[in-house]
Amino acid sequence: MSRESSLEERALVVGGRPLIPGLGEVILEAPRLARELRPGQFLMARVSPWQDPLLGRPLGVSAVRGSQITLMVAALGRGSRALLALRPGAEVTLRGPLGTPFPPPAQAPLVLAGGGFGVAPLMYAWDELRAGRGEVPTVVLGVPDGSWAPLERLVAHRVGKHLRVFSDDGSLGERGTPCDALEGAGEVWACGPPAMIRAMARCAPPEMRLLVNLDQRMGCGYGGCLGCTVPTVRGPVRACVEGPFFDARDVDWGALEELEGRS
Amino acid sequence: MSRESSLEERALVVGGRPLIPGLGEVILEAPRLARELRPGQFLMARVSPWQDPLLGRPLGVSAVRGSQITLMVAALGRGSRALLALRPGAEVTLRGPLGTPFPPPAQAPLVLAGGGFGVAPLMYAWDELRAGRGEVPTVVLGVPDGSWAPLERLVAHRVGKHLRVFSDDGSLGERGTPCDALEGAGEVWACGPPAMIRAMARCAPPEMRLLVNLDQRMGCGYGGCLGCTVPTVRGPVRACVEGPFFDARDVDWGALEELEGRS
Amino acid sequence: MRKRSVQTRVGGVILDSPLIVASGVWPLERDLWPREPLPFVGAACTKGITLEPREGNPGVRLWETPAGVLNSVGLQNGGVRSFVERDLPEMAREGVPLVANVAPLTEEDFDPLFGALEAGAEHLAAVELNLSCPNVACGGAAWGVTAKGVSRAVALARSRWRGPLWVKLTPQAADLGATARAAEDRGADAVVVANTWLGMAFDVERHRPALARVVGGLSGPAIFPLALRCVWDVAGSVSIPVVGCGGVTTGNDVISMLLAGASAVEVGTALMADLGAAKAMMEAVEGHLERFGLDTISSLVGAGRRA
Amino acid sequence: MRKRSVQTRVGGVILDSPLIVASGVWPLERDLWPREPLPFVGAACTKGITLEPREGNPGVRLWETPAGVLNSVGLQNGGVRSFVERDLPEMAREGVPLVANVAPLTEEDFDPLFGALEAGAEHLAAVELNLSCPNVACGGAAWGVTAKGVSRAVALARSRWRGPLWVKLTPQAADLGATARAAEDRGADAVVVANTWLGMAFDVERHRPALARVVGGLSGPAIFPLALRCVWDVAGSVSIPVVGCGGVTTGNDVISMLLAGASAVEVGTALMADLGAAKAMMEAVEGHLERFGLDTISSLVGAGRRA
Ligand SMILES: Cc1cc2nc3c(=O)[nH]c(=O)nc-3n(C[C@H](O)[C@H](O)[C@H](O)COP(=O)(O)OP(=O)(O)OC[C@H]3O[C@@H](n4cnc5c(N)ncnc54)[C@H](O)[C@@H]3O)c2cc1C
Ligand SMILES: Cc1cc2nc3c(=O)[nH]c(=O)nc-3n(C[C@H](O)[C@H](O)[C@H](O)COP(=O)(O)OP(=O)(O)OC[C@H]3O[C@@H](n4cnc5c(N)ncnc54)[C@H](O)[C@@H]3O)c2cc1C
Ligand SMILES: Cc1cc2nc3c(=O)[nH]c(=O)nc-3n(C[C@H](O)[C@H](O)[C@H](O)COP(=O)(O)O)c2cc1C
Ligand SMILES: Cc1cc2nc3c(=O)[nH]c(=O)nc-3n(C[C@H](O)[C@H](O)[C@H](O)COP(=O)(O)O)c2cc1C
Ligand code: FES
Ligand code: FES
Repeated sequence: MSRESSLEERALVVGGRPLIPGLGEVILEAPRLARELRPGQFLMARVSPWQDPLLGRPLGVSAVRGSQITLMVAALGRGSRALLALRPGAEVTLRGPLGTPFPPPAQAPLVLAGGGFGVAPLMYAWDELRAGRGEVPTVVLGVPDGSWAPLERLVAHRVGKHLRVFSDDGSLGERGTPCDALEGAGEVWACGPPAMIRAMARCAPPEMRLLVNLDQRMGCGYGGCLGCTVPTVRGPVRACVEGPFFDARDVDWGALEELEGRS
Repeated sequence: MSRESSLEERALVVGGRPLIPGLGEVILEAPRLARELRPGQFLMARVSPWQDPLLGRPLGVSAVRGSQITLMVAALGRGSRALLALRPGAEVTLRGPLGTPFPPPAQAPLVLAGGGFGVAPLMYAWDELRAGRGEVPTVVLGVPDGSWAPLERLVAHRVGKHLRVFSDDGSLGERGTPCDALEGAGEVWACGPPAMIRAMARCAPPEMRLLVNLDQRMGCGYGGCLGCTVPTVRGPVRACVEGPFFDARDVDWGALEELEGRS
Repeated sequence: MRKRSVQTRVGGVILDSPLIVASGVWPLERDLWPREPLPFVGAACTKGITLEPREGNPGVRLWETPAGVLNSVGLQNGGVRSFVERDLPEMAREGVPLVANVAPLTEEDFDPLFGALEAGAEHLAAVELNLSCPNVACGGAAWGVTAKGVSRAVALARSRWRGPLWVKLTPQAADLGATARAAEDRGADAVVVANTWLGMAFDVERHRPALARVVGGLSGPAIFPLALRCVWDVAGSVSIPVVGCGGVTTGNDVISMLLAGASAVEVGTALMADLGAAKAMMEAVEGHLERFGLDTISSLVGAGRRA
Repeated sequence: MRKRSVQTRVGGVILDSPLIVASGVWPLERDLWPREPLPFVGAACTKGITLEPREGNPGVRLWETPAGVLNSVGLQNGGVRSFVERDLPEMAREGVPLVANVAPLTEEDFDPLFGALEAGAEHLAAVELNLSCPNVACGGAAWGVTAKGVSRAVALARSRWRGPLWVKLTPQAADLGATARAAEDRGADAVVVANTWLGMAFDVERHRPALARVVGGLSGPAIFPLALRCVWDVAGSVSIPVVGCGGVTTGNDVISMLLAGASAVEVGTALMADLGAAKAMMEAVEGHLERFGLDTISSLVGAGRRA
């Protein structure tokens, strides 16, 4: 049982590359995590050996290959920038696997809808779904514009013809957003920025099973600090244990909007 | 005037190597500092881009070659260990030049007496003295035992026949301490750990000019915080501005002993 | 571990290690407990338990600061009954001594809160009375800010709980020594010094305070020097054992707290950040004992106070 | 620099930048001033000046802590006469507005201290009254810990100094809002909130407190969340300008202090650690104004208080 084993692993940076300005991949040698992770779960990376920045940064996993895991990291602040600056040979402490894996798909056909680098954990899910069962889900990638082409190429390289791309201004793929790909889907797993997630929840028909990521600032990642809760119809629930993916029907969207400061 | 120019310089690690366990060299590309530094001065290196460790670490300079400066760093704590772990390409912020350069030697013959890695700033002084005037000072290196041979070889490589080596147990060079080399010297510049410095001050004859390093924890390095004062017969004086080398006759040795917690 | 050299004693409780998991960073569900720290801790405090279930605070609950964390979790918990019936028996199976951190919000809470705890007493090594929680009767100020509030709360708790009673003080007290003495006078078996420090942060992108309640509690290495000074002061003011708490992160921090007079330390944020911290701290403490030729950590307790 | 957009006004003084060099990190000798920060600061506070020369504290004076520094420098200075005659005229040549940080140790100090300062008044933009210094008459407690002490000190200073008077409060006050109001009532032109926080450290190799006086003042990024909360509280308690001080290190810190209600900030430890910090902070502040389409920083002052 993974819960009985250790939660922290020293990992070695073995590769990585920039994708577009402010976004890159980092490849880590982390045998235990590579073995134990399941799609939908995440990890936390502690970037400084000192006391600042203090906390680990929660990150999804975009691929697991043998004993190596790949992260797709956006340069948002100090921690993510430091992670992207690491060169092969550097060590990072990883905590994981954290969170609840994706459940088995229930209502075919399944669509995986990623907004920007939110596509990362969905690619990992796609790999495993394809390997595990016959049905191959469609991947939908939504991006602002053509400057994201390198990400599109990376995803296309992984999922081939199963990819549909939308851009806000039509300069890459079709003009539109991942919402435009909901039609005909029985079930959708969506991962992206809050605005996209809210839009998906708004346009998803009630009978569709829609799983969405609700990213929160995290302290412990293992359910101890109650710092990462999201409002659900059953009250506040931990994103790090019960999430990070939630059934959209369980989310208290009004309270979430307030939490995200857009009220 | 160096005071009118900037005090901080981004430097690039260009090389380095371990000498003995816990001691190594770091070579930095730092054109401005390389130009402005004078023997006896020091610099401060800030190792973390974050807020912890917060302060720069004061360090002597063991060589200046063109636009490059060499540090000799002992792994004492977090900052020094981090500095030794840097690989070529890494950036460090250096503050300097700090402190008062060695005065011109006044009473020949001059002996430079280094205890362990305290020999570092004296090697730099030796280079400049040899280049600048005819008289070549003797370098005295004191170490605990033969495990310090790699340091001895490094110094010998620089100063050749002008080196005398003492070890506490006689397993390297002569048995003894740098004190045993005072005889016949007109002037001595000594740099080493507090115990050695105190011993030198005790055994130096009163007519000898003895300059000693008095290392203190430092905050600013530029004379602002008064955190680094050492007790002198004229009251507390800043190690970072009036020092780091002091005429032994000016030092209030009793008060210093208390400061160093050995009272 | 389980070495005699690192055993300590806090207000009636013998601990196999001076490290105690501080309240608020450990899951109530035992199946979520990370394994790494367990061999190195002497006890674990639960998340703050209130009489009734509470949803906690809305909005962002955590905000990282330099070497610290601001939190505004707000006592989210399922209430004392669910704790005693559902969580506690399961937690007790782990064998780690458990300390129930309890937060009475009114004077009327004490009776039913401790009454319900009584049913789980067999599983509890001690109760830790959290005096940083808002005391509704005092207009929302914490019990712990005045000696009077502390006297009242400790007297109420003492009359209802026979077992070891630790009182967790708040550094927001106008006179911390006085609140510690008040706790001792009313029968506390130990004081925990202290809790988080009031701080705040702005979300500059929104031009608004980051936390919905504006202020939050600052924890983590940043506050260690402040907490150590509080322990130094309180250890000079009371004769019951003192447990140091606030920013303890390294072996040197543990040793410093002991030297200042603490008999044990609580560790919260350091574990959130690094589960390996407990092992690293205890290895450093044992190394220190060895280097100084000391048999037990008890010879360190208060040793830094003697000139 | 010297842009109107970043000008601010503090108690009768117009500053070209909201950054003020805090007392205690800048040399009194102008020839030692590092050049990097100067284009970016609106004023510089001197090291604390006392009536008579003082040698300061013995022993280790600085101790690094996580994201912070403990100091126990103890007001080493050459006395007010040497300051006014020797240092001040030279410092004034730089063109940076100067604020004299003064530390009266007894009631009797005020008269001669301000009398001597009068001679240098032409070079001083303001006087900053340091109320964290030990007040010998109060058994060594700082003036600033009680509203009464603050009233007395500010009244004494006000009666002797006509120019802008800033009062630097201590966070050790039992009720900071009350001390701020006391300063306002007695005629202070601005309050500086606040000074260092009492902390301590052990030298574990010696088993002794690291600082000879046991406690020292904690500064640096570690305390920023605590200082910000103090500014938030005080800005709600007084109507004179507030200067934020404590751990200000980044552009976001400056913006946060302004949002909380500060009209300017003092920066000490951040400059000790990184002379480039002043430039980085002001570039970030200007970038923020631009991004939010704001003309001047005055539109940020207190903006975070409006719901
Ligand atoms: C379950 C989960 C999975 C994630 N997966 C990925 C991923 O695969 N790739 C990736 O690049 N990012 C991912 N994130 C977001 C990532 O955790 C944050 O970008 C990161 O913590 C920012 O750290 P920083 O030090 O760079 O930024 P900071 O300096 O801490 O902050 C910079 C910015 O990041 C925002 N931020 C800080 N913490 C969080 C957080 N926990 N969640 C959201 N925003 C935050 C702040 O609002 C701020 O604007 C994930 C977050 C969660 C919760
Ligand atoms: C003018 C000057 C020149 C120096 N030159 C050199 C040099 O060329 N090479 C070199 O290796 N070291 C030199 N030092 C000492 C060096 O500054 C310290 O070893 C370093 O600051 C320790 O930092 P740290 O982060 O590794 O240790 P920390 O984690 O900060 O502390 C670890 C240990 O170092 C000691 N220490 C911390 N700061 C100082 C300090 N400022 N002075 C002395 N001891 C300290 C502590 O007592 C402790 O035992 C010099 C110091 C001064 C003042
Ligand atoms: C997320 C979080 C939740 C906390 N919840 C509680 C609590 O419920 N009861 C309590 O007494 N202390 C609580 N605390 C305070 C800690 O127990 C501890 O006193 C404080 O964080 C200082 O220690 P540290 O720096 O080691 O974390 C909490 C702290 C954090 C960070
Ligand atoms: C080394 C040092 C010396 C100081 N000396 C004084 C002083 O003489 N007078 C004073 O009012 N404050 C003094 N302070 C306090 C600072 O001015 C400032 O209030 C405090 O350090 C918090 O700000 P910071 O975190 O930006 O440093 C000193 C601080 C340090 C670090
Ligand atoms: S991050 Fe601590 S409970 Fe989720
Ligand atoms: S280190 Fe600041 S005065 Fe010397």
